[in-house]
Amino acid sequence: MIKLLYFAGLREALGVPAEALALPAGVDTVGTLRAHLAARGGSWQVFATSRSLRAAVNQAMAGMEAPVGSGDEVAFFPPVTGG
Amino acid sequence: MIKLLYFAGLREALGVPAEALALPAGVDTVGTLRAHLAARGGSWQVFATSRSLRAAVNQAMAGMEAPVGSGDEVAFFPPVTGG
Amino acid sequence: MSVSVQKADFDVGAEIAALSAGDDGAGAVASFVGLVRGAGIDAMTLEHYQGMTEKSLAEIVAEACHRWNLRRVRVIHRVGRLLPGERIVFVGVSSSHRRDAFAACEFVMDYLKTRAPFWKKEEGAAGAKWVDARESDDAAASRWEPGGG
Amino acid sequence: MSVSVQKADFDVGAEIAALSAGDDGAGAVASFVGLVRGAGIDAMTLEHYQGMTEKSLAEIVAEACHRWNLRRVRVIHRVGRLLPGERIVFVGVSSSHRRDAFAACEFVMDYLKTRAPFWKKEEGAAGAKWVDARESDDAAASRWEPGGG
Repeated sequence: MIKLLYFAGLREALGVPAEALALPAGVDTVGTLRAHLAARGGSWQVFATSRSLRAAVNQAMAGMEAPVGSGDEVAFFPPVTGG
Repeated sequence: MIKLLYFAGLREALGVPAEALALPAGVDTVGTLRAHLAARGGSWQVFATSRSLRAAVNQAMAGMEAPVGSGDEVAFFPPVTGG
Repeated sequence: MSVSVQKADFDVGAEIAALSAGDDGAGAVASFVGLVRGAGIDAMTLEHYQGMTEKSLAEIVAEACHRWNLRRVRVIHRVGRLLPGERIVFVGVSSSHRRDAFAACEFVMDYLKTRAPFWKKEEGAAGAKWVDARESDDAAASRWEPGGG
Repeated sequence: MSVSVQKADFDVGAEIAALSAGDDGAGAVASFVGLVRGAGIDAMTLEHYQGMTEKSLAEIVAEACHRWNLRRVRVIHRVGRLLPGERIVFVGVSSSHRRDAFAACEFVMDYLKTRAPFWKKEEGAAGAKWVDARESDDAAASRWEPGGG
């Protein structure tokens, strides 16, 4: 299981702030996780189409190749705009 | 007549904060005024020897060639160290 | 080296005083306050990623302490709903000399703007809208990278 | 665009608040506080050239307003005898965006250090001594000249 978090405009578009997910076979990186989520269709296709979406694994910014494994906390969000 | 002002270490070295001076013939720039003051001898020789001494004419920084005339306020001082 | 993420406002004068209190080696305190601008908006709501936000701010501060000779650093970032004119963020840095304090303060703001997980949503006459990230913020942050700027 | 030369201390929080009060276009306030450092000194006395000091500070502020897009600028410089830890100088700048505020604030400090007629005398165990001008201050100021830095 991993913990998934969505923030800001992405959270609103998906209509869900968080979920627990059993990692399917073959999903072991941020990139493969994105493809898995995009395959849900509808508003989830943003995971395939957005070029600006950012990811963090265990609260550290992570690229597409970053490994994802059981127990991890994975977050997706738009570019940050604080300050 | 001009008004002469001295500040900080220069004021202490000369022992005088200010004076009124009737401009002698030939004294018409900061440079010639410095030479005139240096000619007083003693601690006034600093006007000939110091390379760091700064001058202001009518409260604006002024170089050696800046004109000095009757009614002007001329100040000499070390490099500034505020802030 | 203290970081806070909070709903409450903060006391700028007290924060700046605390950066040099009891430290007579602190000759310079540079600080920054970011405010909600009123241009066409009625309010702004700041969302954040609790946990990661504090962690990323602490990392930014640690990086600043690594790059410059600093004495104390303080970062406060508010979350929740704020009105025009309200304070959003405070960054304060004390050091022996001003150059380090200025550079570190601006560095922390530039990195915060591009690396700390906060998101702004503006409410205006036309409804609510998430603020887009600005390319100028990426450019500002990249000035501090090797070969940047 | 207000400049003060005074013996009295000042209220940093109030000065910073005043830089954006009633101005909802001010999104950024950068500020600097300079303090008396205690390294081997018991006290510091600041002498100034009354009249020229205010004039030169006003010119520096005007130059900053010419170079950057600023909303308000405040400069306060104390004179007289100050103890370690006491505030000497405040520079605060408000603008729409942080880049202008940071740059202008540092510029005003760099120019103030090399162009405003103040002189510091330190009192220590070995007596009183006028502070020498620092080459690093000239270098800092020259960064802002064409071809400088």
